Amino acid sequence: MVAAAFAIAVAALFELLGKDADARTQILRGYAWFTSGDLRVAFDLRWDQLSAVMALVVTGVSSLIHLYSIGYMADDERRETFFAWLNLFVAAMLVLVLAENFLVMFLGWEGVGLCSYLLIGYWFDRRMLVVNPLGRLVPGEPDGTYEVWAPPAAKKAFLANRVGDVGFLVAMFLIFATVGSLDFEDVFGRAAGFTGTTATAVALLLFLACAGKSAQIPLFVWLPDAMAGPTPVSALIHAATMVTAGVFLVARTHVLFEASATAQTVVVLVGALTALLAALIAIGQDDLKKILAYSTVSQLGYMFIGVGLGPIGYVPGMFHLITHAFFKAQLFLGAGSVMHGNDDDTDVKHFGGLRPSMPATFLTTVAAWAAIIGVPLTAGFYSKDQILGAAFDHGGIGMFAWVVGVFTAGLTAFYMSRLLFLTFTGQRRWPDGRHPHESPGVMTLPLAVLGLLALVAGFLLSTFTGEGGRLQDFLGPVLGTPDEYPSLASALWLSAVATGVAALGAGVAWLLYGQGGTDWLALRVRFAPAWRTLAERLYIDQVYEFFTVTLGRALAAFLAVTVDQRVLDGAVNGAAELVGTAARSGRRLQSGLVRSYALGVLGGAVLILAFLVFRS
Amino acid sequence: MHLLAQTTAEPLPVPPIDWRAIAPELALAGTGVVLLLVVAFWPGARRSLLAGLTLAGLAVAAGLTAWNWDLARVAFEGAVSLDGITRYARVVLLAVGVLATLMAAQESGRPAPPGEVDREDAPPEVFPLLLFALTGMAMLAAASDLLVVFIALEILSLSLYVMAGATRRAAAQEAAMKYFLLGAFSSAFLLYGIALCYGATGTTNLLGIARASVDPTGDGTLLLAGIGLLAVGFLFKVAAVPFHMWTPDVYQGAPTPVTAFMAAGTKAAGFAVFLRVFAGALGGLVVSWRPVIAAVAVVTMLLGAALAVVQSDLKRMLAYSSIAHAGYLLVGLAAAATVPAGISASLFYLLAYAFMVMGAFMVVQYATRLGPPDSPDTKERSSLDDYRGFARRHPWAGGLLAVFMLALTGIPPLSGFWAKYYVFVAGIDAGLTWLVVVAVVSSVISAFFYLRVLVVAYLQDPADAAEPVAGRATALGIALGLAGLVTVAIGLAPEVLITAARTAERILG
Amino acid sequence: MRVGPGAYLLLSALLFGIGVAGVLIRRNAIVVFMCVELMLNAVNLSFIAFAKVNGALDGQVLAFFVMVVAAAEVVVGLGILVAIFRKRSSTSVDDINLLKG
Amino acid sequence: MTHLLATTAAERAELITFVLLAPLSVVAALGMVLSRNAVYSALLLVVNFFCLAGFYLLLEAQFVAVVEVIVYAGAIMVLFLFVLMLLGIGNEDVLRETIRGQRPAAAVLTLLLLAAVGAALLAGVFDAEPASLAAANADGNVQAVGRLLFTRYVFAFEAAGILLVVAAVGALILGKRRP
Amino acid sequence: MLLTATVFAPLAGAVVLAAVPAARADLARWAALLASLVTLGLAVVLAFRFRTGEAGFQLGVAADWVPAFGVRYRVGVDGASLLLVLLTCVLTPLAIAGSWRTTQRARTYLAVLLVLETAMLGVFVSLDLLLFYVFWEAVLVPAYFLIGSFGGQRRVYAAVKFFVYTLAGGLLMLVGIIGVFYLQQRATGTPSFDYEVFRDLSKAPTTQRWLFAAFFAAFAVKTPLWPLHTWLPDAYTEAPTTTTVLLAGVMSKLGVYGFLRFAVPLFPDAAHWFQPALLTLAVVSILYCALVATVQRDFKTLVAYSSVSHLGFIVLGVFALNIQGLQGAVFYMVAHGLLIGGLFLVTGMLEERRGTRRIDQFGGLQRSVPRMAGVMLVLTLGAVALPGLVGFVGEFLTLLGAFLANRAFAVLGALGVILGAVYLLWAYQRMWQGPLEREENRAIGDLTGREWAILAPLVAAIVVLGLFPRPVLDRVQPAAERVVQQTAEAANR
Repeated sequence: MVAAAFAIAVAALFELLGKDADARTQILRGYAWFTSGDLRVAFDLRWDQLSAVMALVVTGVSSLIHLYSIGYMADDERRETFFAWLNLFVAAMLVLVLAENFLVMFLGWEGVGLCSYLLIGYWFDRRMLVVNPLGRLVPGEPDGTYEVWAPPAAKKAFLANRVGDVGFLVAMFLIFATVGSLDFEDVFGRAAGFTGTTATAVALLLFLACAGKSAQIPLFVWLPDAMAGPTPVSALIHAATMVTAGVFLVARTHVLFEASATAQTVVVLVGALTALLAALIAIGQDDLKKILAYSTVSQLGYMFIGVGLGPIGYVPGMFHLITHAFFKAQLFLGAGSVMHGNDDDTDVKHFGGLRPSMPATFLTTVAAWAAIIGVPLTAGFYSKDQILGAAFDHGGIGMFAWVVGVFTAGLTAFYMSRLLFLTFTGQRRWPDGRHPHESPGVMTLPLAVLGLLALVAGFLLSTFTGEGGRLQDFLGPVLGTPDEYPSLASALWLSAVATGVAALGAGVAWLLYGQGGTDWLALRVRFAPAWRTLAERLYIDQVYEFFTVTLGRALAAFLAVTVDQRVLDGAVNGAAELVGTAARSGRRLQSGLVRSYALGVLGGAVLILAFLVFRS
Repeated sequence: MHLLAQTTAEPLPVPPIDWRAIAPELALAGTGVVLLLVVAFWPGARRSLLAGLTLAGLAVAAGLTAWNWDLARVAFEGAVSLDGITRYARVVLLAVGVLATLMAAQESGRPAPPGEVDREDAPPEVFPLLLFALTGMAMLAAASDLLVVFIALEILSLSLYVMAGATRRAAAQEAAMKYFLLGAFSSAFLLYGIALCYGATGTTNLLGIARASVDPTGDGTLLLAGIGLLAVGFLFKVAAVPFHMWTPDVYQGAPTPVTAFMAAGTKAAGFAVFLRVFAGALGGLVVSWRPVIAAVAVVTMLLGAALAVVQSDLKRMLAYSSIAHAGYLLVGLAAAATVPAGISASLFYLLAYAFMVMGAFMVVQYATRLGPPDSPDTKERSSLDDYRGFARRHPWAGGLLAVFMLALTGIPPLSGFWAKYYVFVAGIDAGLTWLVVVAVVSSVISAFFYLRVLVVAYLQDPADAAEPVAGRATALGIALGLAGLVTVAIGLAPEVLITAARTAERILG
Repeated sequence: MRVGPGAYLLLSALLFGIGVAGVLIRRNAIVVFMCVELMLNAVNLSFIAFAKVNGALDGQVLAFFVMVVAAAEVVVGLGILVAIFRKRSSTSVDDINLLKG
Repeated sequence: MTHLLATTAAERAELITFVLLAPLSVVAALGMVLSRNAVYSALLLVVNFFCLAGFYLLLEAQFVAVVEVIVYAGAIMVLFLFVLMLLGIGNEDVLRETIRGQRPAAAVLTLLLLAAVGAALLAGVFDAEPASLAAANADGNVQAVGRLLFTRYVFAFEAAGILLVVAAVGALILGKRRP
Repeated sequence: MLLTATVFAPLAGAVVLAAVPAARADLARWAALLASLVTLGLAVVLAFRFRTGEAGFQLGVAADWVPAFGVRYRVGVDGASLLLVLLTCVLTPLAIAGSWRTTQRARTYLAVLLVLETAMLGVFVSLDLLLFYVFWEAVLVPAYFLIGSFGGQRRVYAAVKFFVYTLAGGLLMLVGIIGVFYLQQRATGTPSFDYEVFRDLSKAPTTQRWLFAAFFAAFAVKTPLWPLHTWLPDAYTEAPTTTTVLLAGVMSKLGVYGFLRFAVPLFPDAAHWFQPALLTLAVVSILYCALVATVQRDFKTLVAYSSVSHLGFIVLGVFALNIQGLQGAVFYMVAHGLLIGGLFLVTGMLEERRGTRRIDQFGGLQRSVPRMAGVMLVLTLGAVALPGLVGFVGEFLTLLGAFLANRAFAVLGALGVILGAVYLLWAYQRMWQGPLEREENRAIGDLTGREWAILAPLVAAIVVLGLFPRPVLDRVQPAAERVVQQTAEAANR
C-alpha cells in the first residue's frame, strides 16, 4: 500500500516536472470539513514542489521501513496493530504534507502525533532495557534495568507535542483573526497584513509548534524517551519524517516567518543551540538509540538554522531534511538490526567487534556514518555544508550559527564515530551465550537502499556550481530564491573548514574508541564529573520534571484538597453547618416551658408596638 | 330575648336576620348540635355513623356555599361580609373539614393495652367539636367586625383546645394546656388591640375603621398601637415567629387528626381575617404596617426552616415547616395591600397548603397505626427513625409522602409550586423582591428537611424486620387519596382555582 | 380637678401590664390563668373608658361580650387544667415540658 | 387640668372615688401576682374586680358593673377557688425563679410594653374631652345596652351562643371519665 | 404533536413500567429499552422533518396551560435544541442497555430513568419560560432518586447536596423569570411567558443585569461553573454509573443550553456586560478542574472533573458571543455528551467486572481486554480533542470564538488543552497500559455483544462527526447567527 502510494507520488512528481515552474502548484478541492461564519475549512490538498518533495520522502522512506518491519516485527503477536498504526501514520503524514489549509494540516499534525503516541507506547507492557548512562562510572551501578517505560514515554511525547500544538492553535486563531481565513492561498496572499507584533507572534507560535514536533529547545526532551517504540518507528517517525514536520512547516509558511526578522533570528538561534546541546548530550549516552535520538535532535537543529535564515537557507534546510531522512533512517534501521541480532540489547558497552557477524549492517551503517559526519561527496556533506555556507553568507546571527554549526559538526563526527567504533570494532564485549547474527534479507535490503541513498543523494540533488543546484531550481518557485548564491570558492573554503573539524572529531573518536587499545572506561571514571553531567543530559530532564510534575502535582493537590474540599466545598457545607448551628441554638429557646414562650410573645409584641408607636 | 322584649315599653326594632348570608355556618353549627344530641343519647353510636353525619353536614354546608356563590354583600350591619375571601375560605375550610373528618373517623385499629382504654382514639365528641371549630373558622373568615373576629376566634380556639386534649395521652394534655395558656394570653393582646382600635376610631366595624384610619383624630398613634396588638393576636394564630413557640409542642402533642386540622384550618381562617383586616380595613396604613409584617415574614421564614432542619420528629418538623409556610403567606399579606394579587395568591396558597400539609399528617397517622401498641406515651410513630424504609414497605403511602414533601418543597408541577410562585409574583409586583429572595433562601433550607424525610423513607433500609399488621384504613385511605389527587391535580391544572381566587381580590368591608 | 378618661386608660394599661408580668413570673397554672383574667378585665376597663370618650355605648357592649368570652374560656381552661393536674401533686406550669426542642 | 377650678360636685366625687379605688385596684392586682398563696391571689383578684366595678359605675356603665360583680367576682372567681380546692392548695415558692433571666426580662419587657401603650394613649386620647353618655343612657343603661345587643350586635350575640355551647361541651369532654 | 409525543413517550414508558410486576426484571428492561427506542425513533423522525437553514422554531405546538398566569404549553425546536433532543434520545437507550445487569429494583430504576428523560427533553423544547422552569425543576426529582436511591456509599449526601444546590439556583432563576414576566406585563398588559415575547421585549440594561444574574444562578450551578461545581464530583461519583451517563451527558447541558437559549438572547446587553466575568469563570473552570482532575484516585471522579473542565470550553464558546463560539458550543455539547457518556459507560463496565473504580486497582488492562482498551482509547483521544474526532471541532471553534472575542482568555483556555491531555493520558497509562500485575485484572472478560452494541454507535458517532461535522453545524448556524446578531446590536448600543 505504502509502496503504491510512493508510486503514485513518483508519477505525480513527473507530471509536475512536466509543467512550467510557475504553474506547478495545484490545489485539489475536497469537501468542506466544517464551516462557521467566515471560517470555512475544506479538505483541500496542495500539490506543489514542496509537498511533492515531502511526499516522496515520506512515501519512499516509509516503503522501505515497512519492508524492514516485516522482518523486524515478524515475531510480534500484535503486528497487525503495528502495521495498521504505521499506515495510519503515513496517511496522517501525507495529510500534513499535502494540506492546503492550516487546520487540515493540523489534522495531520496531530494525527502523526497520535500515531507517534500509539507507536511509542506500542510495547505497553514489555520490559525493556533502560541503559544506565552512569553504568561503569559509579561502582555498583548496573548497566541498565529492565522496565516498562514505553507508556510514560509515549505520554511524554504526546504532552510535549501538545504544548507545541497549543502554539499552532493560537497561531491559527491569530491568523484567522488577522486575515479571516486559514487557507494557505489566502493567508500567503494576504501576508502583508502581518506586521509588527502580530507577525512575530504568529511566527513564534508556529515555531513553538515546530519545536514540539521537531524536538527543539525547549521541547526536545521527549524524543530520546520516544526510543521506547519499536526501532522501525524510531527510524520512520522519530528520525526521517514526523520530526521534520516542523522544518517543513517553517518552509511551508516561510512567508509568515519572513514578515518577522525577530522570529527568524529566534529560529536560527534555537536551531543552533539545539544542535550544540543535543550533540553534547549525545556524547554522554551509552544507549545506541538514544545517541541516535540526540543526533536527530541535533541534525534538526541544523535544519532549523537553514530554514531560519530566509530564502538563502530554505532549500539547504529542506535538502538536509531529505538527506537526513535517508542516513538517519539507515542509522536507526542499522541499530535495529544490531538489536535484532543482539537480543534487543541497546547498550553500546555490550557490543564491540560486531563487524564480522553483521557485515551488511556494518557496511550500510558506515555509509550513513560517512553521510552524517560529512565525509566529502556523501549526502550529509552537501546538505550540511550548504546550510553552513548559507549561514556564513547570511552574516549576523548566521555567523553565530556557523561557528556553532562547525563546532557541532566536530562533535557529531566524534559521537557518531564513537557509536560506530564501539559497536562494530574493537573487542567483543557481549555477554556469554549471545550469538550476534545478521538480519534477514527483508531487513538488509532497505539498509542497503538507504545506505546507498545516503551516499549519493547529495550528489544527485546538488552540484557544486555555486548556483544552488537541482533542488534549488525545483523548489525555488515555492520557497523563493536568494539574491545571490555563495561563490564556489567560498563554499569550498567553508567546506574545508567544516570537514577538517569533523575529521578532527572522528580522529579523536578513533583514538579513544577505534583501536580498542585505550581503556575508555577508565577515562570515564577519571573525568567523572564531566562525564556524569553529560550522561545525566545536563540535568535538563530533572529540572523539567521538577517544574512540571513535582510542582504541578503539588499545585493540583493543593487545589483538590485545600481549595476544592476545604474552601469551596467547605463554604457550602459550612453554610449548611451554619444553619444547623443556628437552629440548634434556636432550639434551646424552645425549652418546652410555657412561660418562656409567653416571654417570646411579649417580646414580639413589644418590638412591634415600639416600632409602630415610636417611629411615627 | 323574649324576657327583655316584654319589659321594654316599645318593641325593639329587631333588624331582619339575613339567614342566607350565614347559611353555611348555620348548617355547620346545626349539624354540630345534632351530633351532640346523637352522642349524648346514643353513646354506642358507631364512629362511622358520626363521621357520616359530619360529612353530610359538610355537604350541606358546601351546597349552601355554592348557593351563595354569587352573593356579595355586607350583612348584619357590617358584622359579616360576604365577599371573595369569605367564599374562598369557606371552600378551603370545608375541604379541610372533610379531610379532618375522614382522619378522625379512622380508628387506630390496635388492640388496647390490657386493662386500659386505648389512649389514641379521640372521644366521639370530636366530631361536633370539629364542626363548631369549623363554624368558628368560617365566621372568622367572614367577620367584618372586630368583635365578631374575637368571638369567632374564641369559638375555634376553645374547640381546638378541647380537641387537642381530647385523648388521654400526656402529650396531648400538655399540648392542650400550652395551647390554651398561650392562646388566652395572646387573645388578651388581641383584645387590647381591639380596644385601642375602638378607642382610636370609635367603632369596631371594619368599614368604620377603614374610614377613620385614613382620617384619624389625633396623630393616629393610638390606632397604630391597636394595629400592632391586633397583629400580635393574628400572628400568634398563624404561628409566625416570635409568636410561634407553641406550634411545635402543640402540633407534636395533639392527636394527629387534630394537628392536621389545626395546621390547615387555623392557618386558613387566620390568614383570611388577617387579609381582611390588614389588606382591607387597614390598607390605608400599609406604609406603617408593611415593615412589621415584612420583618416578621423574614424571621418566620428563616427560623421556621432552620429549626425544622434539626428536628428528629416528623410531626414536629412539619410544625416548623408550617411556620416557614406562614412566612411565605406573610409575604403575600405584605404585598396584598397594594397588589390585589397578594390576596388571591395568599388564598390560593392556603388551599394548596391545606391539602399538602394534611396529606403529610395523614401519612403520619397511617404510620402511627402500624406502631406497636406499647409505644411510649409522649411519642407517636412520628420519630423520623420510624420511617426508615417506609416507602419500600408501603409503596403507595410512601409515594404519597413523596408527593406531599415535594409539593411542600415547591417542586413543579405540584400544587405547592404554583402557590409559592403566585406569592412570589405578588411580592415582586409589590416591590418586595428582597423579601422574595429571602423566601428563596428559606425554600432552599426547607429542601433539606423535606428531602430528609424522603431520604429516610426511600433511601434507608427498614429498621425492624416485621411490623404488626394493623386493621384496614378505609377512611384514612380515602383521605390520603383525596389529598394526593388534589395536590397533583392543582399542580397540573391550577387554572380554575386561581381564577376563583382572583375574584376575591376586592374586599367588602 | 377632674378624672379624665386618660386616667382610666392608663390605669387599665397598668393593670394589663401587671397581668402580663404575672403570666410571666407565676408558676402556678391557675394563678397564671387568673393573671390572664386580670388582663381581660383591664381591657374591659379600657373599653368602658373609651365608650365614655366616644359617647356611645358600644364599648360597654363589647365589655359585656368580653365577659361572656372570658366565662367560656374559664370553663374550658379550668377543665384542661383539672384534667392535667388531677393526678399530679404540683400545679406548676414549669413541670409540663415533655414537648420541647 | 384647665377645669381645675370649675369642678362640679359630681366631678369631685368621681375624683375622690378614683383616688381611693385606683391604688386599691393596683395593690390588689400586684398582690395577686405576688402572693404565694393561690387562694389569696384569687381573693385579691376579687377585690380588684370590685374596684373595676366601681370604675364602671363612675364611667356610667351600670349594667357592666353589675355583671362584673355577679359574673366575674361571683361566678367565675368561685369557679377558680373551687378548682384550687379540688387540686389542693400548695404553697409555691415564687421567690426562686428557675428560668434564667425570666424575671428581669419580664420586668423590662413589661415596662417597655407599658411605655409603648402609655405613649400611644397619651398621644391619642389623654386630653380628650369625655363625651356625655347621658343621651345614650336616656332610657336607662340596661335598656340601651340591650337594644344594642339585639340590633347592631345581634350576630355577635348569636355567635356567643355557639361559644358557650362549645365551652359546655368542652368541659363535658374534659371532665368525663371514659370507661 | 410529534414533539410532544417525543417528550412524553418516556413518561408513558415509565407508567407502563410501573404496571410490570416487580419480579419480572427482564420484562422491565425490555419495556424500558423499547420505550427509549421509540422515543429515539420519534426524535429521528423529528430530525427528518426539521428544515435546516431556518432560524425560527419549528415543529412546535402551543396550547394554554394556566391562562390566569399566562402560562402556556409551548414547545418547539430550533437547530440547537433539536440536536440536544437527539443527544438525549441517543444516550438514554444506551444508559438503559448499560444498566442491563442492575438487579436491585431494576424496574423502579429504569422507570425513574425514563422520567428523567422526559424532564430533560422538556427543558430542551420549552418555549414558555414557566414551562421551562417546570421541566427544569422536574429534572431534580428523578435525578435525586437515582443518585440517592441507587448510588454508592455517600449517595445520600451527594443527592441532597445536588438537590439543594440546584434548587437554590433554580429558585433564583424563578425570581428572575417573574421579574421578566412583570416587565412584560407592565409593557403589554397581557400576561405571558412566551420566549419570543420576552426576547423581543426591550429591557433597560441595568434591569437586564439583575435578571441575568438571577438566571445565571441557575445555569451556573447546573453547568456547573467554578466555583459552584462542588456538588458535581459527589453527585457524579456516587450516582449509579448509567445515571452518571445521563447526568454528565445530558443534564450538564441543561445549564449551558440555558445560557444559550435564555440568558444571552433575553438579556443581550447584560450578556455583553458580563462577558468578561463569564469568560473568566469559564477559563478558571477549565484550568482549575483540569488540575484537580490530575490528582483524583477514583476514575469516575476524574472524569467528573474533566466534564466540568470541558464544560468550561462550552461556556467559553457561548460567551464568545460570536458565530464560531456559539456554533462550537452547541457542537461541543453534542460531542461532550457522546464522549463523556462513553467514558462513564466504560467506567461502569469496568466497575461491573471489578467492583472498584480506583485507578491504582487497574493497570495493563490493554492486555486482558484489548477491545475495551481500544474503545477507551478512542474516547480518551476524543476527550483530549484530537482532530478528526468529535471533540476537536467543538474545542477549536469555541476557542477560536473566544479568541476573536478576547484573546487573553482564549490563550489561557487553550492551556486547558494541554492539561486535558495530562490527566486523561496519565489515567489511561495507569489503568490500561503497563504490566498486568493484579491477578484479578487478568480474569476479566472483554466486551460482550451487548456492550459492543452500546459502545459501537458511540464510537462510530465520535469518528464520523469528527470528520463530517457539517450536518450538526449547519443546523445550528441559523439559530446561532440570530443570537450573534442580537448581542451585536446590544454591543453597539
